[in-house]
Amino acid sequence: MSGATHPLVCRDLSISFGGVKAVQGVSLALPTGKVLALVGPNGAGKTTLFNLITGNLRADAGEATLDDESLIGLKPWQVARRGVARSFQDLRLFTHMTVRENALAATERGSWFWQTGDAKARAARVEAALEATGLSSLAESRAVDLAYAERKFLSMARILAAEARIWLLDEPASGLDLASRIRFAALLRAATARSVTICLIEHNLDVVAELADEIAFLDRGVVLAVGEPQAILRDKALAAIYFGERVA
Amino acid sequence: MRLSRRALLGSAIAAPTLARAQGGDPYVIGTLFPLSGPNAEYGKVFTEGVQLAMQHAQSEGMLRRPLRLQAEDTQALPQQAVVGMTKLVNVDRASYVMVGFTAVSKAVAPVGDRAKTVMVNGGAVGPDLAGLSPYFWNTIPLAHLETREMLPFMMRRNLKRVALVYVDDPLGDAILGILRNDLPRAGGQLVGSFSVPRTAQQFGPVAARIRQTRPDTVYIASFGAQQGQIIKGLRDNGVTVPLTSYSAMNLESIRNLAEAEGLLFTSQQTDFAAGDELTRRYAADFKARFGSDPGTYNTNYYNATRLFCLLAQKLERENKEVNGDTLRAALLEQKEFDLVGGRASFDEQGSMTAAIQINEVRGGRVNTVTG
Amino acid sequence: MLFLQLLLGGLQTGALYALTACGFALIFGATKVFHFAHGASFTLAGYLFLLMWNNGYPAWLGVLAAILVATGFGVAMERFVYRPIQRHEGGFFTVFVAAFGVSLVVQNLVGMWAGRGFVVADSTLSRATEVLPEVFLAPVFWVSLAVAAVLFLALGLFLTRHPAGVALRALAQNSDLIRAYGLSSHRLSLLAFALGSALAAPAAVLTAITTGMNEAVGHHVMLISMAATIVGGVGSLKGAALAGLSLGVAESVVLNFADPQWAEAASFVVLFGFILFRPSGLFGHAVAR
Amino acid sequence: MTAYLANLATLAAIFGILAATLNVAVGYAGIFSVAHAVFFGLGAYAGAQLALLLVPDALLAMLVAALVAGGLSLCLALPALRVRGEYFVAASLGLQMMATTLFTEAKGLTGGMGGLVGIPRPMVLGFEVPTLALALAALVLILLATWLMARGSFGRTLRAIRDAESAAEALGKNINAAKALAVAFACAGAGVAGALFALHMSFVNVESFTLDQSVLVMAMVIVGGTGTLWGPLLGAVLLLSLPAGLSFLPFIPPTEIGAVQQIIYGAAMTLLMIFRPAGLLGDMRTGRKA
Repeated sequence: MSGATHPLVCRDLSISFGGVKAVQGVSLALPTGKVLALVGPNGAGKTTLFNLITGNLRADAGEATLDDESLIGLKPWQVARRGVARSFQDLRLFTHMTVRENALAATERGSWFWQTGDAKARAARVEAALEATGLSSLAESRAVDLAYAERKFLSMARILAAEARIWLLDEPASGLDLASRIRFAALLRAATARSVTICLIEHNLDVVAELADEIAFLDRGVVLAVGEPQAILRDKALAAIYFGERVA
Repeated sequence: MRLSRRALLGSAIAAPTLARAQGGDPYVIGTLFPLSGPNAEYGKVFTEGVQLAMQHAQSEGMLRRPLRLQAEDTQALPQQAVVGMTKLVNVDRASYVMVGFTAVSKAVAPVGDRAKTVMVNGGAVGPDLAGLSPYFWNTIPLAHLETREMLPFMMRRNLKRVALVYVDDPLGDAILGILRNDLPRAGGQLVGSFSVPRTAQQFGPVAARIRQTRPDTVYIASFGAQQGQIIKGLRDNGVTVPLTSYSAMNLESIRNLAEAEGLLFTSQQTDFAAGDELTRRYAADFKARFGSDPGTYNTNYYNATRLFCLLAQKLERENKEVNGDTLRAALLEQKEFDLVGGRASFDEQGSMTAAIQINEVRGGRVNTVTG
Repeated sequence: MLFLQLLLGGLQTGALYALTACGFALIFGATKVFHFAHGASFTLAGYLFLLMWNNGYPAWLGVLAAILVATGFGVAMERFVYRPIQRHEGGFFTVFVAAFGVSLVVQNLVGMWAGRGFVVADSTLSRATEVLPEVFLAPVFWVSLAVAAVLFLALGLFLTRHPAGVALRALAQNSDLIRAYGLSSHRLSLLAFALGSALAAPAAVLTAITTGMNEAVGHHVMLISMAATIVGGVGSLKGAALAGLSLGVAESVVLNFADPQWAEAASFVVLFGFILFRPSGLFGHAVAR
Repeated sequence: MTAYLANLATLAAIFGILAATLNVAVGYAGIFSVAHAVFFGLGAYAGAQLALLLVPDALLAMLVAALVAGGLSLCLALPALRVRGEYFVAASLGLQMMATTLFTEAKGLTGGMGGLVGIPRPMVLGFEVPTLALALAALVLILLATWLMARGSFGRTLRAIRDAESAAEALGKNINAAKALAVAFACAGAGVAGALFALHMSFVNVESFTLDQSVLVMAMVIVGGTGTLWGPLLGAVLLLSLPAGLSFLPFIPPTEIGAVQQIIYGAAMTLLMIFRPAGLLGDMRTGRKA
């Protein structure tokens, strides 16, 4: 489970907050060019797992590697520069900047007064990202003035413009209407076709069934099962946990 | 400009008709005092002296041209002072500017020097104020001279062990130097020195440190609202020995402070009761106009203003223009003037020397002590 | 003995700091308004007390008037300054500048009306006597400690027993929650301002008796209250009170080791150190990123 | 009159630089510092000492002042990287109070309360030049730099950090570096203003570098409008000329002038904030941060 077939691998990742084991011994591997869905009830540790990978939290134990290189101890921006992009459940857009500036900011990584590299190529990437997310006509609107679905797509446009190989998406499709969901699915398909590796957290099982190539089921910080979507979704025991009918 | 000047004249000093009767553009007397902020009490005191001197000059008809007071607020801060000074020099064309406070004086001195405008200090007493510019004069003996005069008195009263509470500015430094060097020679001893920030409010802890040094007297070298707080802080916290200080204590808020009873401080000599005609009239009119006995600062700025009137009168008689150079020449020519408190003499730098007296606060009044 | 004297003196100052700091922390915790004009409440209360005292009114009436004016000022600030600004979605520093402007106005009005310079209520309460060899204590020491203790006890009871007090504490922790329960956060804000400002009044009265007032005194009070709120941990009244007490003690005890010119800086070194190394304060939750 | 206006204009330009550079920290990077006067002071002392001890060359003085202030800006950057919001305000306040004490006590470098006197008039390449020209030139350059920065990628990075720090970091932006750089730029600019101030006034002491001065500069930025190019400059001109203009009012008795001016000044600030909370030039829609 490593190297060429699985660029991002977690091994025995654990963290606890004040005695509560939020994530314990999680091992997962993201297959190249596939969509892995993280499923589980609230508080299962899905977002915490993202935070461990991206360096927002420091694992108590275990490892996360990208192309066999450890990510542990790296700062979030260092992880990002290695090609891992993420979205947030609450989006965290650059609210007072325009749509174009939001995407443009995603292409600029230098912290110095100016950027190195090809400015034209960056601008082209921004236009392509806006085109793909259907935001071209809104390019000069401020993020704060967008409608809900448009904001979600702007969050995706930033990730597109960032040109990452690994996408970690936190509930990217929640609250989208059917038409938007179809556009969203197309966006992911196009990405996986370019060998982008995706991991998404999703509550809507229809969306999961439609998009995921593989499902990992988390509960109380533990991976209970990993496998084909149909197998996991049909598992009665897992369904009981998911819908809150816990067995002691 | 002309219109507003007329309006100003009317409100500040005299009726416009009087102004016209005396004829010509007024001489503008500028003041750069703190009129707001923690040192504003001084601004009020300084201005009263100026106002009374102008009133006397007008009623005596000393000058052919009328006088106008132009007050600028400095908050005792250098930057505001420079703004005010450039306004006085360039907009109001002030003939004579009165300043107070060390930092203000130092900041405006270059401006006045360039414009050849006479600046007179009657309030700040740092030793670094002598010789700032040929146009910078002092009508107050600089404080280190006051402290030196205090030493023999302390020895006579058997106040030999002295503790010093001071604000760490050039004045405080100079007083510290004198107590360190001259006090042992006079037969005393500096048993402790405590520098306090200008903004300090709590003096209980300092009092505890002072008690440890077992002094015979505590010398206070601060100014403004803080002085009262120091006195109260020391008295409340078990410091019972006599307190000594310099002329900055001559404020109403100190006189009225119960804890200040018995405070000893130096100031330049003025005998309001037994003095000459000028001094007696001053004391009487001051009481009539402002409802209280005049203090040192009132007098210093009265004298500073009076000095201008005397110099300008002399120049008018000689049919000379009144400007910085002629004023300076007139000052150096005469050197001795009849001012409130007696005859005052000025040295080459324009600093006034006067006899020092020692005062004591008793029952809300300042009394001169002898011996 | 010097140390003991400094410690006791520091406790007296610290008790007053604790009261104003706690008022500031209460307002900040419940409304998230950084009430920079808190010092102005203090100034107004102190001067009104002085005015009444010097005109021969009984002390209790002066204290009552001081509490009323502080409370009234706090409520007026909430109602006429902070709320309109927040309605316009003004940011943190908009509030800051507005409050700064009000402080300037109050300071100068007080200066015009009450005279500029040092004023103090003359009373024997502040006169210290030697209680132990080399240790001087004034009756006001016991008064300060008692007043602080009684007020903190009362405040504690109010915040834990009275429904409005409980709601205030809840508001400090989660303002959305309160709105969800349909409680009026506006009325709670007013309550927080009234209570917080009232807490400054006893401290102002005691200061007027001991160290005295000048019209710029609010500045210092404000700085100390803010420092104590941060050091104590935002949202924790206990923390603010304890930190206020500690700042008072630190300011005094530092004289055992250093010269007085460093006393004020010492408080701010403590503040700076806390922010760098323990930004959550004594009792706060983690705020570092 | 012209000399008076020139003096005011010079001060306005100097404070314009202060406000414009503080705006880089406040308006773009969201770093609310009330310690700007510390770096103003560092620059002033550095420039003054250079002019007193070596040469009164204005360009060199400004350069040294910028280096000293920018270098020591780490004192401010350190807490800025650790904490945010009110916490940082308190930290900068602590820094300001400590610096005031240090400026008073380090008499060898600063002259303490007595200050440094007799700072020579500024020269450029051996010719004496008016400080107004120097200050205006510096102001134009700094405004130009701010403008270029604001519309370039660095400004975008800062605004991104201000709006959503964690998202900016997740997109690969080294937030600490960007913030430190913004702080260094702002403080170096304050240093330049300080050097100009020292050369203009010929006298500096600690009383020009206190918390009140920091608050005044902050008020200039807020009143003019944070995050705008011209706002801070407008704020500086307004807040400097308001008290100066009030001193022309003829009807105030001399001893009350100060108080009345301060009351008008304070009330104007409060009313402005109530009715234009985003500042005079600020976008009313962008009041509160998300």
